Amino acid sequence: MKRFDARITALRSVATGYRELRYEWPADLPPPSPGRFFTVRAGGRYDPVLRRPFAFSAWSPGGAGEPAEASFIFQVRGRGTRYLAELDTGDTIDVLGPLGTGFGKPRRGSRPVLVAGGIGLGPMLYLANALSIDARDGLCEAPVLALGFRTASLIPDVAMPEGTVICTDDGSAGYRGTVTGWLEGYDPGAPPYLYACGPSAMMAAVGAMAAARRAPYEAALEQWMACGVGACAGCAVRLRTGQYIKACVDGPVYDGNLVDWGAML
Amino acid sequence: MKRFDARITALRSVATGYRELRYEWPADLPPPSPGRFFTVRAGGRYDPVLRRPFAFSAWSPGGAGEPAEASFIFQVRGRGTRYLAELDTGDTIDVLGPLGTGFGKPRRGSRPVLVAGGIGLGPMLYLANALSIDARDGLCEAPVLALGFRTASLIPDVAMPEGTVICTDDGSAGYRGTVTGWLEGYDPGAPPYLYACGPSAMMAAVGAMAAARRAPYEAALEQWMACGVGACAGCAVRLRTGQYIKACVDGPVYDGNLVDWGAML
Amino acid sequence: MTQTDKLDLSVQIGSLTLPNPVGVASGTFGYGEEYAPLLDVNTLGALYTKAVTLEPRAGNPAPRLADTPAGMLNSIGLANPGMEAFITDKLPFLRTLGCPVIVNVAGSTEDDYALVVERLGSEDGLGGYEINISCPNVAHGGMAFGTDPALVERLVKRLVSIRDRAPGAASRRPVIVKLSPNVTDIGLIARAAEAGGADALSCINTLVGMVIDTKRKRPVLARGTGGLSGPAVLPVGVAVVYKVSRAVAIPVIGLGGISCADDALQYLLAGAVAVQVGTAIFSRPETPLEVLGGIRDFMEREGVSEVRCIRELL
Amino acid sequence: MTQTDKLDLSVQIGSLTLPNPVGVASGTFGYGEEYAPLLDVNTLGALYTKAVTLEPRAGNPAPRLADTPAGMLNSIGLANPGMEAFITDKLPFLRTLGCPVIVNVAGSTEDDYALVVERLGSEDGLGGYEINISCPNVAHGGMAFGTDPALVERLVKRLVSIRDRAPGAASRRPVIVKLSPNVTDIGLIARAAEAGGADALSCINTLVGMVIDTKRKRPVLARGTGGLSGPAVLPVGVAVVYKVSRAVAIPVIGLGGISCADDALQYLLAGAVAVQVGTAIFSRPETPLEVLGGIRDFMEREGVSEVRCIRELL
Ligand SMILES: Cc1cc2nc3c(=O)[nH]c(=O)nc-3n(C[C@H](O)[C@H](O)[C@H](O)COP(=O)(O)OP(=O)(O)OC[C@H]3O[C@@H](n4cnc5c(N)ncnc54)[C@H](O)[C@@H]3O)c2cc1C
Ligand SMILES: Cc1cc2nc3c(=O)[nH]c(=O)nc-3n(C[C@H](O)[C@H](O)[C@H](O)COP(=O)(O)OP(=O)(O)OC[C@H]3O[C@@H](n4cnc5c(N)ncnc54)[C@H](O)[C@@H]3O)c2cc1C
Ligand SMILES: Cc1cc2nc3c(=O)[nH]c(=O)nc-3n(C[C@H](O)[C@H](O)[C@H](O)COP(=O)(O)O)c2cc1C
Ligand SMILES: Cc1cc2nc3c(=O)[nH]c(=O)nc-3n(C[C@H](O)[C@H](O)[C@H](O)COP(=O)(O)O)c2cc1C
Ligand code: FES
Ligand code: FES
Repeated sequence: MKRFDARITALRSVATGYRELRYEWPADLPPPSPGRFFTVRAGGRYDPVLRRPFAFSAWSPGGAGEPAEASFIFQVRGRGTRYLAELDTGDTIDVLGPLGTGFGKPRRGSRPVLVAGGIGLGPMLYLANALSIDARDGLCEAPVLALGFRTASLIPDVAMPEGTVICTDDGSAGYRGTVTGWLEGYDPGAPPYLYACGPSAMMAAVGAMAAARRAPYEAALEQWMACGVGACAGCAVRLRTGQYIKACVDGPVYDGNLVDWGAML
Repeated sequence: MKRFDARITALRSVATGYRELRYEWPADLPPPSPGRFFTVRAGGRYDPVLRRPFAFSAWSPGGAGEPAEASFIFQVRGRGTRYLAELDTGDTIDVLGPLGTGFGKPRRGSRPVLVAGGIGLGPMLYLANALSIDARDGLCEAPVLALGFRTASLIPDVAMPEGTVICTDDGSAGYRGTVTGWLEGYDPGAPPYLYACGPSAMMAAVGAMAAARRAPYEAALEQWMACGVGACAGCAVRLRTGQYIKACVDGPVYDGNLVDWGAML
Repeated sequence: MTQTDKLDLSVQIGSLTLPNPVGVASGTFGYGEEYAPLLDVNTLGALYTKAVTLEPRAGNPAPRLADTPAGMLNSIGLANPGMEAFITDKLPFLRTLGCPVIVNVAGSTEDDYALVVERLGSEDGLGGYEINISCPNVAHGGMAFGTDPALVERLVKRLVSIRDRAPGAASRRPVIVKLSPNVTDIGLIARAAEAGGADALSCINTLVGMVIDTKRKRPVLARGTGGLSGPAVLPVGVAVVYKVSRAVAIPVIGLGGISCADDALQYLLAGAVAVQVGTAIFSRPETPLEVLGGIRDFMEREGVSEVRCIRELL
Repeated sequence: MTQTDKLDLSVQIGSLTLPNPVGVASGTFGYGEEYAPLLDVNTLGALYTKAVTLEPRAGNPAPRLADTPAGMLNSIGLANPGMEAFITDKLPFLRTLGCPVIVNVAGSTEDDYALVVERLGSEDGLGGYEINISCPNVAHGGMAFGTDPALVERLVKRLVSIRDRAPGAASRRPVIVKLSPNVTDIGLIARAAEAGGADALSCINTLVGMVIDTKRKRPVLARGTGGLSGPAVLPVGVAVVYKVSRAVAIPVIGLGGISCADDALQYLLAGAVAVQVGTAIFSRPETPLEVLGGIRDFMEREGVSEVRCIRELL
């Protein structure tokens, strides 16, 4: 973990309202694993005060004189992300990371089923790519990545791993319906190991299915954060046990079967 | 008076820490006279809250399809001016103006003596250029513009009217000493009509001389402003009479012989 | 979906109907003339004048303004031409306006307030009084009145009874009491004003603040402290309005830090019936009209046809 | 010009000497371990821990954070592992630090506070207590204590006498009382704490604020209101310190909105002997060290060789 000023190496639009930003990764930091995140100062000296958290969507080692690069995909929502969207290649961003606890490995022989919607795209892409390698190495079955969109024009222009399932609410591409609708009818052919990141309603629906099928479920949650390092207790998430744990260090990935989805909605 | 978004047509460094910025002037506004000013939003949505005031340093009518242009010269001081200094040609600035009451005309037959230091440069240049035309038309004697600098490297790279006197504290260019020191020994050869804009100490010294010589004295003052249009009473300046008048509408140019220089320092 | 032309934007403050909920705050809009070239004053929901006192006041020494993070300090000190000059020099223009004009009244003693309300009672062209018991920038009166419930109730009672005795329509002008956030329990003060007969409350006036110039090693403001306003105080104002609108039955007018429609909607959801835009006018004079436009959009989007029903959405 | 190595940055708080005036504020720096990878905790003037209460507290429901203009709201609700877990799990690390550690103590009743101070009196490795009578985010205790002078005096007197009876050096640990700005006259509360025997005061805790999510039409914070901190409150804190440091003879520690050396210098000029950096650490963890560097630069520039003399420049 480190705070550093990172040079932006690429910033491009990948879909309506979505950008991919790549920046130089310091040589003395280890690569971030899928599900981990960083925070960035997204504005001037004062405003906003809170750093904005984003999950990694890719990491490349560089080499041959080229620096390593980290990437993330973000949706332009409010002033912080608007600020980021207006930066240029060569500008610097103030990064604090890598933070948090990422995704765990699926059980041997199980089928990783990755479900993403909206801003969950980035971390799920990163995880799907990592698990494809694990599958090649025989550590799990080939992962399936299911992505949900309102309509075809929102499908991002990014490389997707083989076997990605696209769902659109209006049927303009791929499966017609929600990604959870698709999941309902899907036969994984092996014990499923569920991963999800996206809107709370989607996460909760996947949670219900996981509970019904008694499947392991790792859920990456979005929660307001202040420090990002476990110092402020601002990002607390309530578990079914009534206990609060910190999204920034214990998360952002949780055992979805322990999350109190009712309290999240 | 109008609030408008103006396109920047030129922004360049004219001396260490000084910039000249030119922007498009709306066709439906009259040209601003010397000594008048405008305010600009110098930052994001919130911060700073107060618009920054600047005096015009030039105005050109444009024509042949070219828009009219207004100019100002500013010193980079704090966050507002730093923000302005980082803009580019083609960016827009949010301008409110023209505001305030500018300089009066010198008495017929008198010699306009213009004294400027620091950020007083812009309005005095503009006034000197205007009075040179008046002098050609026989309305007054040829104006003398005296500019004071700490050292030669601070002399701005701008066109100066004929007869401009340069003073440097260290003697690295022109007269060695302060502009008020120069003024002390200067024989105008006609009844002087004094104008000044710059640091308070300089303005007060010129005030003392004006009083001693019973010369008319128009002084342009710097005063914090909020509304710029006379609505808030935030910019009040205390006259010798004990009365407060508003720098933004009654000023920023005052009868220097009425200003309570003691209260200004 | 609701049609724009069907929206009911009117707001009731005692017997006064405001055409829409967006007014301009006292002290930030002078007496209306100054900003008239920059926005159509007639389209405002209400114009709250700079404070009027019995005697003319020069105000505090300069500097009177300072910048703060997302805010500003002022120590104007109720500079104003005094009641009589207000009537002769300012009121004629104000009478020509199409929007309700509410006079902000201040004083050093109870009698000061009483004499101003009494005298203005015989002038027409005014929509109501906003009693400023919350100015942090004067040595006597001002905020001192606003921190003691017993004083507040007594003062308001007296002003209400003077208002009641005024001739004609002036006897029905609402008395709005403007509260200071610089108190331990604003609910107490609010209830005191209500008990005194206030028709409405305005919350909030400025917070006490100071900026020190570390180069000159002295406070930026000649008077030391000043009143903090602007976006920085928005969450303070919203919390106060949420609390006060639940403590009293009379309408609450919300202000403090409003710079866009979303800010105003926070106040309306918190329980305000109307809002005022102050400091933001300095940054961007068109703010009040933009705020009003954004409130309309919200009402259409949410299918709320009466602005007074916005608070029920929370 | 003064030489950096000749600068005396030390600050006296009762019997405790802080190596320099820049501490980190309670609640923004956990118990020290969390930020240790990001800045050298040993170089801090003091570390004020997150509040410690008698029993463990889970804190308030989420969301607990909201963004505001140049500030933020929190409603953590004193979430902490409780006194015993603090001693077993947090104190060992804190004891390894080269900087004084001041425990922020909170409670719902006077007994709560008393039991914590009593128990901690038998533990070494602590520099002092900061008594939090000003948290706006809990239903009982917290701010309620901080608004009544008689309660404040009684509570402080009791804690001071418990401290006095502690074994060894613990009997000389300073009792610092942390005040709330959410009061009508903070001078009264400050004098009550002084009368109770406080060794120093910390000003300010957060202001009460609220943000409403206009899309979801409910407050952003689950608990409704929260505590406002960050640059937005800087001028409020400076005004409070200016006032309080003139109302009492004991040292005042200034905080609220400090994000750079200039902000800290405003507090020191206003009369504070030391400062704390809070929210700004979230934006930029190195802020405390940058602030300290800037204070050194100022002292050299101004030819002030002792940090405690900065206030005399005003
Ligand atoms: C661990 C984690 C990983 C994330 N990864 C991604 C990602 O890969 N791509 C992506 O587009 N978004 C991601 N987000 C969400 C992203 O942080 C917000 O969209 C962003 O902060 C919005 O900022 P804004 O200023 O543009 O919007 P605002 O209008 O200020 O806020 C919009 C919404 O964003 C959320 N938000 C804002 N600030 C924070 C904060 N400090 N902490 C938590 N939530 C906040 C809130 O829900 C808020 O209502 C992630 C969030 C978390 C907690
Ligand atoms: C009528 C008038 C004309 C001016 N003309 C020029 C000019 O032609 N060129 C030029 O360089 N400067 C001019 N100034 C000064 C200019 O406004 C300040 O230098 C500028 O506002 C500094 O802003 P900042 O944010 O960079 O600095 P900050 O660090 O925020 O402020 C630095 C200093 O600038 C002054 N200042 C800042 N904001 C205001 C404000 N709203 N009103 C008045 N003073 C303020 C204060 O004295 C402050 O201490 C003029 C000022 C006035 C009142
Ligand atoms: C320059 C200035 C002058 C003010 N004068 C008055 C006044 O005369 N009477 C009054 O009741 N409030 C006065 N106020 C307070 C405002 O009306 C308002 O309550 C406060 O500024 C908070 O709103 P804002 O953040 O939108 O400005 C003044 C505020 C400013 C900034
Ligand atoms: C997330 C958070 C948690 C806090 N927790 C405490 C606390 O436990 N005890 C306390 O006395 N103050 C607490 N505070 C208040 C700060 O210590 C400080 O008084 C306040 O934030 C103002 O300073 P700042 O603007 O520099 O943050 C907390 C503040 C924040 C932002
Ligand atoms: S964000 Fe501070 S503890 Fe998680
Ligand atoms: S700046 Fe408002 S009256 Fe001059």
